[in-house]
Amino acid sequence: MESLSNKKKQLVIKPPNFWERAYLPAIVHGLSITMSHFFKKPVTIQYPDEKREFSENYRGLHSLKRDENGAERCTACGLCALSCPAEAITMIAAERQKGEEHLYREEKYAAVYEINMLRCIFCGLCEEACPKEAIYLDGDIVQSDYLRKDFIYGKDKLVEPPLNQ
Amino acid sequence: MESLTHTIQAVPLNHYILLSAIIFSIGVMGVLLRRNAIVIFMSVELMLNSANLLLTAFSVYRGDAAGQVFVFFIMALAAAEVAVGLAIIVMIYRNTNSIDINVLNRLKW
Amino acid sequence: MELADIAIKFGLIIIIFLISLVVAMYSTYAERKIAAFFQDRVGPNRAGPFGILQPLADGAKMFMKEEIIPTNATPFLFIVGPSLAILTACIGSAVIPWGQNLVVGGRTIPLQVTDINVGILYIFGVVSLGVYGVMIGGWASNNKYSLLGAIRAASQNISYEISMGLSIIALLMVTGTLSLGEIAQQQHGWHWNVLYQPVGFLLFMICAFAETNRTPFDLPECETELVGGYHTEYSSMKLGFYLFAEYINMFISSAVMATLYWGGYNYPGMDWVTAHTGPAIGPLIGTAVFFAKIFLFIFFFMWVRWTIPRFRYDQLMDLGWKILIPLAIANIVVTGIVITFFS
Amino acid sequence: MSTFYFIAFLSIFFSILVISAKNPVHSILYLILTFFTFTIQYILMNAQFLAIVNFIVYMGAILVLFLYTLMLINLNKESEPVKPFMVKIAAVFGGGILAVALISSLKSLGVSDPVVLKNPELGLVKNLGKVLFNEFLLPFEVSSVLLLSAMVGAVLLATKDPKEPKATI
Repeated sequence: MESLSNKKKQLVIKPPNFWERAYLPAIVHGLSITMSHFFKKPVTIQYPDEKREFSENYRGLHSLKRDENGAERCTACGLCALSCPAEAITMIAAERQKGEEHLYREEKYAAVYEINMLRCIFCGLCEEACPKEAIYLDGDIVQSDYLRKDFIYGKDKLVEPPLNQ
Repeated sequence: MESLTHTIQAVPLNHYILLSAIIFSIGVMGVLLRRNAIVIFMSVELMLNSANLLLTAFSVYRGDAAGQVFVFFIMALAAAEVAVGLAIIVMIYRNTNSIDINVLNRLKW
Repeated sequence: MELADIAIKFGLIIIIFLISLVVAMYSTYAERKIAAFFQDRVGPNRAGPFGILQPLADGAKMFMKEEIIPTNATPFLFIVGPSLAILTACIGSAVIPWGQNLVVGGRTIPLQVTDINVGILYIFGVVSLGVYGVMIGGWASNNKYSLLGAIRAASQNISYEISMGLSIIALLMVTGTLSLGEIAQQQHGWHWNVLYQPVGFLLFMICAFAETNRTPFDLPECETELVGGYHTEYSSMKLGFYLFAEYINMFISSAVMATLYWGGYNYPGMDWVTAHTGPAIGPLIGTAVFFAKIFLFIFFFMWVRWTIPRFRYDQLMDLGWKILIPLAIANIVVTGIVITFFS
Repeated sequence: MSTFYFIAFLSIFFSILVISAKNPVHSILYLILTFFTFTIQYILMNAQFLAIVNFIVYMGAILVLFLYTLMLINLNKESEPVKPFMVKIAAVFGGGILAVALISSLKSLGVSDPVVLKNPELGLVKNLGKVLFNEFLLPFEVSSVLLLSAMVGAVLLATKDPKEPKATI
């Protein structure tokens, strides 16, 4: 059958001549190729010591943001948990008491906010769902650990450190 | 190495012959005792080697290099023998699935 | 023989053993580092500056590992195997001339343990014994992969010994002596044997690769086909012995190649240097040159390892029997004709 | 002097082990040791060339071939059925008779002269080579033909018959 694109090339394999069958030139060529790599700069990086820069829209570890006064933005509306396709986010809401205005921005806040990092697929839908701009995936790579329960990150790991410190 | 060889040379020729005779007899016993063709073959090698040792001793005793040259020939012969003999043993094993020489007493198939 | 001579000889033996062990140790480091460079990586760099303590860490790890002897193995032979491998690897260094005679305080110290006049044959015999370590270990493990590795090692070594011997015969026709010390002396200045025996050198080198089980010919232990080959069942320091024996073999065969074909401790302008530095320092410079050549060969071994892929088994046998042996015989014939008619 | 007797004892000891070891692989390993003692004997007689050739040819090639074949065939331990007890007795008796006959005939000769190395150059390569290539040139060439024919014969014997592909090993 005729080929449709006419791009097919007929390959003719010639039997190798004596010089080619001796394989020595091929071996020397191969040796020269590896030797050229010997002097090249290593493409690897020393990971824990030096880190490669992430791209702008890289989605890493979550962080719960604070506002300009240092109060937590999250109001425990639950939209992020709702939007999460992996169901990695759970939270328990609580009411703000008197004298806690500097800690929480609105009257309702998340007393418990947990993300299971083993479930999370880092899709970024929670970031988009959040009406208060409280959660961003702007962190680092999730650290390795030994136990499954240690991958459930609570507020202690997620909330941004206070501003003036 | 020379100083080593000068010190030990006081062994009577008889004892070399004795050693070779004993090892030769052990080789004969091996041939008679065992049924594994390869072990029998090895006993034959043992006998050949005792002859080699004796030839070398004679050569040194007489101060004549011909004995050692003969040992060289025996080694060439042994190499040839082993090559052919082991090929035969492998062939026998392929045909009978055993290298027991008692299976071979018929010599016809 | 005086006591002082014996002491010097003893010291020389100790030093050579130490050097070959240290070189083998750092060959493992060099192998990893050079492999990394060839693959655009960095290589071990955690233990000490540039990872220079890595061999010590490896050795410590080997010692700490659990010693396992499989239930169905033959325990005695299982231990004899690696011991034999490292023994045969070590004793090859006895006849290699490491340098010219050193004159210190009016005493002449030969930098060669013993100059027996069948030196090459001795090396050859030691190399041919090396296969026993592999075979005994592979058989005693009572494992099919080990046994296959052992059988491969045996047939490979026997096949390549033939062409190795034939290539040496052509060299002996040129040099006219079997003593390594004399061969090294004859190549004074620029008269290196590789200029007279290039084909012989090529054959010898290929066979050296095969005899040391280095990469294009590492079929006895090829991990992609045979798990680990003859040392599948080995662990701890016994495995370490096998790996170590390979590197010592590589060191010794590099030294033999440098002695037989690349002039040993000779280098151009040697007389001038020796006359200016005196008889105590001059030979040591020669020894340093010799070691530089050895390291170049070791580097070449590693370079080839990361360039040429492993042979298939039938290709290996074809190369040995159908190409190398006829080539070696042709080399002998041509050498004989040249010697008869042109000298 | 006592070195000889020690080594001789070792050779006899190991050669007895060769024929009495149950496992054929063990008996090959004992044979290697026996040949090694022979090599030492050659060195003691200053037959350097023979010592090295014994090393290379016997220990390095022939016994490796034996070991190779044995591993290739891969016999189980029980595959060698023992001979009847009477046959064993008869074999040992026959071998013993031979040894006794040889030894007693040797005894009647009386003590001979010690083996003294008159010419220390005797076993060196140079000397042997001269003898080999002058007096024994024809046998040498004939032995090369022997080796060649043995090689061809071995290859011919061991290759599988192409008409019978069912041969298995």
